[in-house]
Amino acid sequence: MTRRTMLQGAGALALSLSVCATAFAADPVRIGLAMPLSGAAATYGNDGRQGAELAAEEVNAAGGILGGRKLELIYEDDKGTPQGGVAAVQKLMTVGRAKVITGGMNSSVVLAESSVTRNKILQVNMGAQADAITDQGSPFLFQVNNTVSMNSRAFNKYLTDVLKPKTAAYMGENTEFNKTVLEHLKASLAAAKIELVSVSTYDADTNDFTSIITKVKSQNPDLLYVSDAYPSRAAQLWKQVRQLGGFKHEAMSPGVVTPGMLKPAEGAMNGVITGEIFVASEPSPANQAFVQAFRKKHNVDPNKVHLVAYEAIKVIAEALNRAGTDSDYPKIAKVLRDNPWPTPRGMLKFDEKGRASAPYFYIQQVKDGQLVLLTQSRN
Amino acid sequence: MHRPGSEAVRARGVVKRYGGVVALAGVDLEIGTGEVFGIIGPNGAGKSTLFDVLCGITKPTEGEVFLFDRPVNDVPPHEIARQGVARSFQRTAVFGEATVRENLLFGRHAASSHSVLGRILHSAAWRRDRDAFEAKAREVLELTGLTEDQHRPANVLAYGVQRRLAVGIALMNDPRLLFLDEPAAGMNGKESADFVELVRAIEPGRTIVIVEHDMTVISALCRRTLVMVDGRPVTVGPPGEVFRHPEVIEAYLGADDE
Amino acid sequence: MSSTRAFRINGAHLIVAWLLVIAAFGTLVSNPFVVTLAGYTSAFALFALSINVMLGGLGEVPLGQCVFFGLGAYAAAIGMKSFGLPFELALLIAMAVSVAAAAVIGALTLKLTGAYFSIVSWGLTGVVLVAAMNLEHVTGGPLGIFGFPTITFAGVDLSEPRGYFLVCAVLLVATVVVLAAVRDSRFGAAIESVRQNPHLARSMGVDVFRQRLKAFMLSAPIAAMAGALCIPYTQIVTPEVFAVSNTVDALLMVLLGGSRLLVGPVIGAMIFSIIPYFFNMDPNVRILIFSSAIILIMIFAPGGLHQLMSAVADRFTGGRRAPSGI
Amino acid sequence: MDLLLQTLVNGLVVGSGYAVIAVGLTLVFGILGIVNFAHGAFYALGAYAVFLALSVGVPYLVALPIAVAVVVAVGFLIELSIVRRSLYGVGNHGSLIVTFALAQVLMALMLLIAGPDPHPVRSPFGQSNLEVFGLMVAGQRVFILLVSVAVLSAFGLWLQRSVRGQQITAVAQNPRGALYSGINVPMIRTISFMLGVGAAGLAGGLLAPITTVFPTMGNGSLITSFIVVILGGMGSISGAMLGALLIGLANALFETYVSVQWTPALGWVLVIAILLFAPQGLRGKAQLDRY
Repeated sequence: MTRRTMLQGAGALALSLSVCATAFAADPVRIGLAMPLSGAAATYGNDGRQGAELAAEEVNAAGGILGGRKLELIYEDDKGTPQGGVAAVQKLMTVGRAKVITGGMNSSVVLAESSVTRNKILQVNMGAQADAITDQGSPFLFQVNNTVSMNSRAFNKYLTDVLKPKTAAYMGENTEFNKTVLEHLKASLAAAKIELVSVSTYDADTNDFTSIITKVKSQNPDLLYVSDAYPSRAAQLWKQVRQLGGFKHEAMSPGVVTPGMLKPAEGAMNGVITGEIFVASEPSPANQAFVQAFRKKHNVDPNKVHLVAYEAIKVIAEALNRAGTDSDYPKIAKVLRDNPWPTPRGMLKFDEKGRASAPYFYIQQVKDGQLVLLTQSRN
Repeated sequence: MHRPGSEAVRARGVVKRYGGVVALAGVDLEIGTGEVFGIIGPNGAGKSTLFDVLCGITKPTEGEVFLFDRPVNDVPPHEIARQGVARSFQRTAVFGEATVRENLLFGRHAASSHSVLGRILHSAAWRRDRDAFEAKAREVLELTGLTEDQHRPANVLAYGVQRRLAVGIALMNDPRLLFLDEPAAGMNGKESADFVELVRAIEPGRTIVIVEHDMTVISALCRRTLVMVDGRPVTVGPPGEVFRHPEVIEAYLGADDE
Repeated sequence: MSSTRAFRINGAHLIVAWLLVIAAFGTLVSNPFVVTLAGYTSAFALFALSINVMLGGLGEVPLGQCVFFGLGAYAAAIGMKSFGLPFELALLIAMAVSVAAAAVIGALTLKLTGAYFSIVSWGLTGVVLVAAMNLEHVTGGPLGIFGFPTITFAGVDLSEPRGYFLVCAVLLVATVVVLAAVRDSRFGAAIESVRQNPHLARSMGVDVFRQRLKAFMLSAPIAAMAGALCIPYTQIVTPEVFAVSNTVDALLMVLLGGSRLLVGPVIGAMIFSIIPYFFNMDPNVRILIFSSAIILIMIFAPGGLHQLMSAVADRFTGGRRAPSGI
Repeated sequence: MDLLLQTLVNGLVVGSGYAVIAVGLTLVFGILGIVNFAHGAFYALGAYAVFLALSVGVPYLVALPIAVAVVVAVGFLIELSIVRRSLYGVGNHGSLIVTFALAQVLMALMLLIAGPDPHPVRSPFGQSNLEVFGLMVAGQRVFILLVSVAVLSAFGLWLQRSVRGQQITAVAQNPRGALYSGINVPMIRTISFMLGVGAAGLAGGLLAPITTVFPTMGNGSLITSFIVVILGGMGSISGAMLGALLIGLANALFETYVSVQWTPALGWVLVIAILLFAPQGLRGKAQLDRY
């Protein structure tokens, strides 16, 4: 081996190393989003996509993560069914070569997906709220949105301590989300010695509530508590409540009232009290930065689904960056649990079950078609 | 003449009403075992209704029908078939989509006894049924002259050939009593002649009842025939005699205007 | 029995050929997503086969077949979760439960035919879906039943893609063999005669109602097995298993493959699952294209692919081929 | 306010909405023998047409007839291109699958054009209520009641009185007989299909202000209309109207006095009972052949 060939060898070696390094550096971090993009829940998937894309653009504009690697979002339609969710996640993990799985708007779909990702890949559940998801305690599973229980405890406290109705009635769609809401409502009302005079659960296809509302009115409760996460049906329900004269106090389960619900309600929801972990009008600089950025892109205020999608992508990016890896999931999970994460809502902390607890809980009331802040409580 | 007391078919005071319409107004009839018996009458005389009642497809409003001295009024049609009574219909005569051979296989169905499991394990019962079917099929194909057509779908066969296949299906279970509903309808001279040959060939040891318009077929095959007019039995007797009966002439040719 | 001798030769060959294909696919294909999807497709092909027992066999459209699919899933899930039974036993119980249910439902609905039978059986899925949502202590309500221990079948771990695919595929082939035998048996001949000409069949001694009921009770356990075999894939059983959309998907598989061919539904299942896997455009556009294709098929080849293939084959062989084929 | 009286009124008003949807299905199913699974999609098409017309400033009372015209035109094109070629004389599963696929195509198109989010449709009667001796009925619902009664009775009369109407009834009873007596059966079938889907479009337009407009809104109404048509008896317009009012009342009473969550199953239990014990339904022809 003459000196010259060795030099050439070394040069070639150095060159290939750097090429490989840049290749490594240039290789985008692929994040897989499994969301409902067709069928009845497509509106949620649509919102999730907008929130996630905004966050990814911001991260990439700031130079990407792990030494300049850009984020790349790949989507799969979970069709709103457990089978669809499992197929979407498996496709993202293998064919899509995603490093992280996120998305998730429906609890039973995320539950099915969590069995596929358990101990295999980091999964950050954006929107689904059923407690059962995080109760399983799978190590790489995190949830950005409040669980149903967290929201209900904070909201029910306001109802029993501030509103103090003598009697109450419940109306809600027959889903697992509402089942937990009803359980918490019954517990809070019983503790405050408030009588729950009637409970009506209706199915997804119901679009005429006049006879249910008529029956509830005949028991003239002080408070009507409605739990329905589906915008068009909820708007229509409140229209019919208005047509039949309304109730003294009216409340809507926390975390579901969105502009997409207020607009079709055409003012029928005025006076309704609800709660939320996020309010577009919240003055803090972090929140306003997010709201302005979103309004610039879509000229409309962001809703809670946009928020949790945006936060999920931002938290994933920063966690991977701080852990310095996109595949050592035990390390990433530890980093996620040990550190608070800056988000438009303030600093998010994940508990040992992977649940993020929102720093603030806002009580709001609908006034001429807009959500107005009543009070704000620290969690 | 037939041996008394051993009738294949006996009808007592059979009446059939559809709502207000009286299709059969009191029919009493005996057909001896081994006899070839004809039923004739102008359109709307109740021949087909009588055919359906006698072979047990429809139940009479009043009266009683006995096949081989056993009452069949409240016996379901498929049960009657299993007692050796076969029928071939005018309209829905064959299984159109299936081949001739498969048509015969369906005919054989009632007699075979193997189970599905038998089929998988080629059990003795299945093999016995299969060989019995092969033998019977060959015999019937020969009889009805359909041997070379056996793999062709039934719906491509000429009308006359389909009628012969219909009789072939009925023969697969060696019926003791065979009902034929207007078998020669729509056949040309040669086809109906062949058909008469076929019936003659299968006649021994069997009772055959034929409802028919074609007088040549009736007189060629039947020793006795019943004439029906407006739902009433008018006369029974050898074909030659019944044609001279005044009411029969009037029914067929219309009243002679004086 | 016409093609008896021929069947024994080419039948045995075909079974061996299918098993070889399965073994090869199971070992050679490495991508776990494709292998698991193939397993789920085999399970769903079983459901399509059960529908074809009614559609190809009796000429009836069993929109309510997903009642047995769901019953199988729930019975197996409850068997495993609340009674701690092994999957094999839970599967058998699920199939037995579905046969009993078929006897009752069949006795009620099989008196009807055509559109009425389809709509009443569709109605049943509506009633059963509402029951599954509301009987929470039994069915776990809207969230359903989840959190199963690791599911194994004859020692094979079903959460592992290769194992899941092999078990589902072998059960599929076994079912095809049984159905082939049924079709050639006395019972199969009776069913075919009832489908083609119930009036004539009755006059030949076939108890038409009983044969329809037996066919219905044969199709139920196959659907129940399909339902139970989907549990290792989804790891959760929700009321949506009773949704009529499951039946419609399986019906599309049958129509794609051709209802007159015994393995038509299996071919249709492969096409139905594999095509979307390659196209990953906007899901709504995919639904648009897929549904339009179905319309075109129903206009130009109502017999599905089978009709197209045999039309092409006829053009080559001059049309002397007997239509029967495994 | 007397609960029972208000429940009955609610039932009747909702029933009238069902009537308009169901009569469309009766026409297509009863007369053409097509199991039309796309009926819900035409209902949604009517609602979307009204929504799109409103969004370009056309007032509701003008948008409604336009919507019906649009749906009738789409019905004409579909009958000509797809239905005529594949569905007449084909076994049941043919019409089942083709119409189901057609429903998916229409819904996917609506979703791609108008997006997945639900849209409100402003009713010309706003949130006004009609207070009639203590009973409350929303303005829009009264409008639905009036329009459905007017349209259905006009249609019933037209069917009996006009030549075209009698031809439709003739084709319904005996297509072959009608053909031999010189009726242009294909043209009558096209008209029947257009009328059937037009009725669905009208129902969509009428109910849109109450249900808001979203891509899969047709599914719920499809199930309801099948229940009503079977209950009322196949092919009978008056039967469909009677069945619709019956279902409206039964649902309202059951929901108020028995249990809300089991109500969706009520419709189907009634249908199964009817088909098993009174197959011709309330007024339809006994078309069933039974074993």
